Amino acid sequence: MQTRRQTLKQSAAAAALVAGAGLLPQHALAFNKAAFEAKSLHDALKDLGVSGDPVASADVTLTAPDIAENGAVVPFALSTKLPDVKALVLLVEKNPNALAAVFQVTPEVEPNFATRSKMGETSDVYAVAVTKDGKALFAKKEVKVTLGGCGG
Amino acid sequence: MKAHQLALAAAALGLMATTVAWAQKSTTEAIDEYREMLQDGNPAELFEMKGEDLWKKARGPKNASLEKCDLGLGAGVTRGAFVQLPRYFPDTHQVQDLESRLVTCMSTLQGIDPKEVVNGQWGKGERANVTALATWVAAQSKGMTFDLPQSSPQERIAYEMGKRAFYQRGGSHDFSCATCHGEDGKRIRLQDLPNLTKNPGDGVGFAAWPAYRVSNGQMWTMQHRLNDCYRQQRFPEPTYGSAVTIALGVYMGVNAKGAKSAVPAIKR
Amino acid sequence: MGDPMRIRAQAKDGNVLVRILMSHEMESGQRKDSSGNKIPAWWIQEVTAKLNDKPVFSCEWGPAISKNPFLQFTIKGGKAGDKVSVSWKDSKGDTRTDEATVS
Amino acid sequence: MNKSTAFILGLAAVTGTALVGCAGGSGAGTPSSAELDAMAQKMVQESFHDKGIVKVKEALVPDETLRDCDAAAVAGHPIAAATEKKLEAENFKTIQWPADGKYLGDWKSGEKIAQSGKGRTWTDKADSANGGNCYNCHQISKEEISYGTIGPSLYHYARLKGVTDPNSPAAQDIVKYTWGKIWNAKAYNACSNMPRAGYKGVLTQKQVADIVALLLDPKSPVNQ
Repeated sequence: MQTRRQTLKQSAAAAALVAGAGLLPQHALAFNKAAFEAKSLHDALKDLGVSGDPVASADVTLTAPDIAENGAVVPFALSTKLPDVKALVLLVEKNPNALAAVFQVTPEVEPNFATRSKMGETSDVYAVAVTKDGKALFAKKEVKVTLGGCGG
Repeated sequence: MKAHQLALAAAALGLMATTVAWAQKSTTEAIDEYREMLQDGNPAELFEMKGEDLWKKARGPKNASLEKCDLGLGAGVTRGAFVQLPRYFPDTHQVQDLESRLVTCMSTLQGIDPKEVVNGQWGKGERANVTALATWVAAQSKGMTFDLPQSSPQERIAYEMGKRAFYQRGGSHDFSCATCHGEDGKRIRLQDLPNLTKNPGDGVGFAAWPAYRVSNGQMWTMQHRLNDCYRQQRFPEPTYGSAVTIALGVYMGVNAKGAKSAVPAIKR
Repeated sequence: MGDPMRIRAQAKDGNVLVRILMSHEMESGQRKDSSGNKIPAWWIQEVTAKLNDKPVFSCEWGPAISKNPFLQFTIKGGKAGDKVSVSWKDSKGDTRTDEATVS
Repeated sequence: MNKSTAFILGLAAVTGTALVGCAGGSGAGTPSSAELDAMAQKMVQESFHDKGIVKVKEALVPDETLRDCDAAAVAGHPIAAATEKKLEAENFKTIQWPADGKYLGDWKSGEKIAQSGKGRTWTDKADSANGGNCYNCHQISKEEISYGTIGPSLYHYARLKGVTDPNSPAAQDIVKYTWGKIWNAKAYNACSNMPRAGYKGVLTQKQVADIVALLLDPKSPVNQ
């Protein structure tokens, strides 16, 4: 198992490598079929042009319920205080495809968005701020999904 | 180190009984929080918009709108009509609820065949139109209190028949409406069950439908709510607008007297 | 082209708070019909918004977004009387645009 | 669909019944309770139609236990003690005891049956396995927090009933009661809300044995 320190070191190195090689996609955040079809959190972020592992940040906020009475509709709000963010991304780790939404942070809007997503089961949910230089900073929260009564 | 872990484990065990009780309470609180988060931005508003449009638009073989429809308070009066339904209508000689009355208006004013609704499917065709219309009409009474008339003998008899239907058990599981909705403070799984033999409070029970169901993204009227209750009761299907659905509406609606209408609500 | 959106745009502290409800199935592609066949995914992929004809917002969605989607964002600047127009495009290429006046 | 009911959009409570006399609101009086009972019966029979595996004829068949108990509930008083005893005795006679003499099955399978609320609705298939619906109304194992409260908690059932070893002779009365209660709850409480799962053919003997094990097996999470 890696320590956080090691992970951080490695991701920084990886970021430097990718950026250095000029591989950072120009329009990584235009509609991105590969990212939305990726199974894992990691692959989805990679397809969005993120290099290295995401890092937890107190400057990213995810508002979500502790328990969702029904996984069909789970309300989320994402916001950030970080500068130079180009997108806020919503990911549900255990959904068949982790990526749920990508909000572009333009100069004309506040970096603060809300929507509702389906959740197949109890899972960690991530709000990820993707910076202009391809770094990912995140907040996460576990949301429990309960089933309804009567078996139907 | 080991001793320390053991002490922690023992402490955890000691706390078990209280944690269980606490976890249960906090589950309920968390679910209340979830419900609260859904209140703003209820997709029922989409159905309200569609219903208002359907009310005002000329439609059907007679190419007429529903603006002359009498929902009990005079032709075209929508505000306040919902909190007094079901009620007796002299023109049809029947006690009618909101949906069955809308079907009557669609038939008489627009020439639309009631069969299209009665034999239709939920969420499709004219039955979906009645749902949207009912959502819009009901929303015109938001915040008003339920006060169903009981002045005519028909309405009083409907109440008594509704009460009997409410308590009548049957099907493979011996369930009636009262099995789940006859007492205060009961739950099925984690769902609170309103006591419908009396006023269960503002915005719950009869005073909450039509409501948007998040589980399937559908708008449900009271007709749809009753239909699915009977399905889960293992009863046969109640016919749309049939006498038993109206009688139950009168029984629950009269019991809900004084409850504030929260319609259209958003529900699990 | 789908049913109309419900758009509420309110001026607040020098900004415009936009709340939108869209009428869409948002079929996940995970569900099966009664005969056991997978129902194909069908969802809104892109939502864009303009303030007085100037593009200000865009987002991309996967089919995980809930049926009859809700969306909220805040436009910097703007005032009562301004026009907010919102467009979506779904995975079948269907589009819809609706407009609201900031109140 | 029954054609004659298809177009009743509303409730003609007065016309079309024996009560035409008071249609004008002349104050001829309200019908008697017995007349209302008969009217409600007729209304219910006419308001439903067959759908899927659920047939009006079977679902709304007259049943003495339900009729007497429901009438008492409508009237708002408990059922008469003598009637209660008689109904309980009749229901008791319907209990089928395990053919192989084994009351306790597999608690793990019992937990699955207790969790399932499936079966016997008009959207279910005739051959689908029926669930016991137990958690809808009862707390059972501690791990499942999504439980109902219509029935009493069954957590620590064995201890509550004073059973340490379900195979001991001392436990036999409780073991039999538990089986019988699941088979036909009305044998022990005539007006119980609980279904008569065995009597109505919802659960099989094996399923009942598995639920008995869930409640009484010392290894079951219920008794931890």
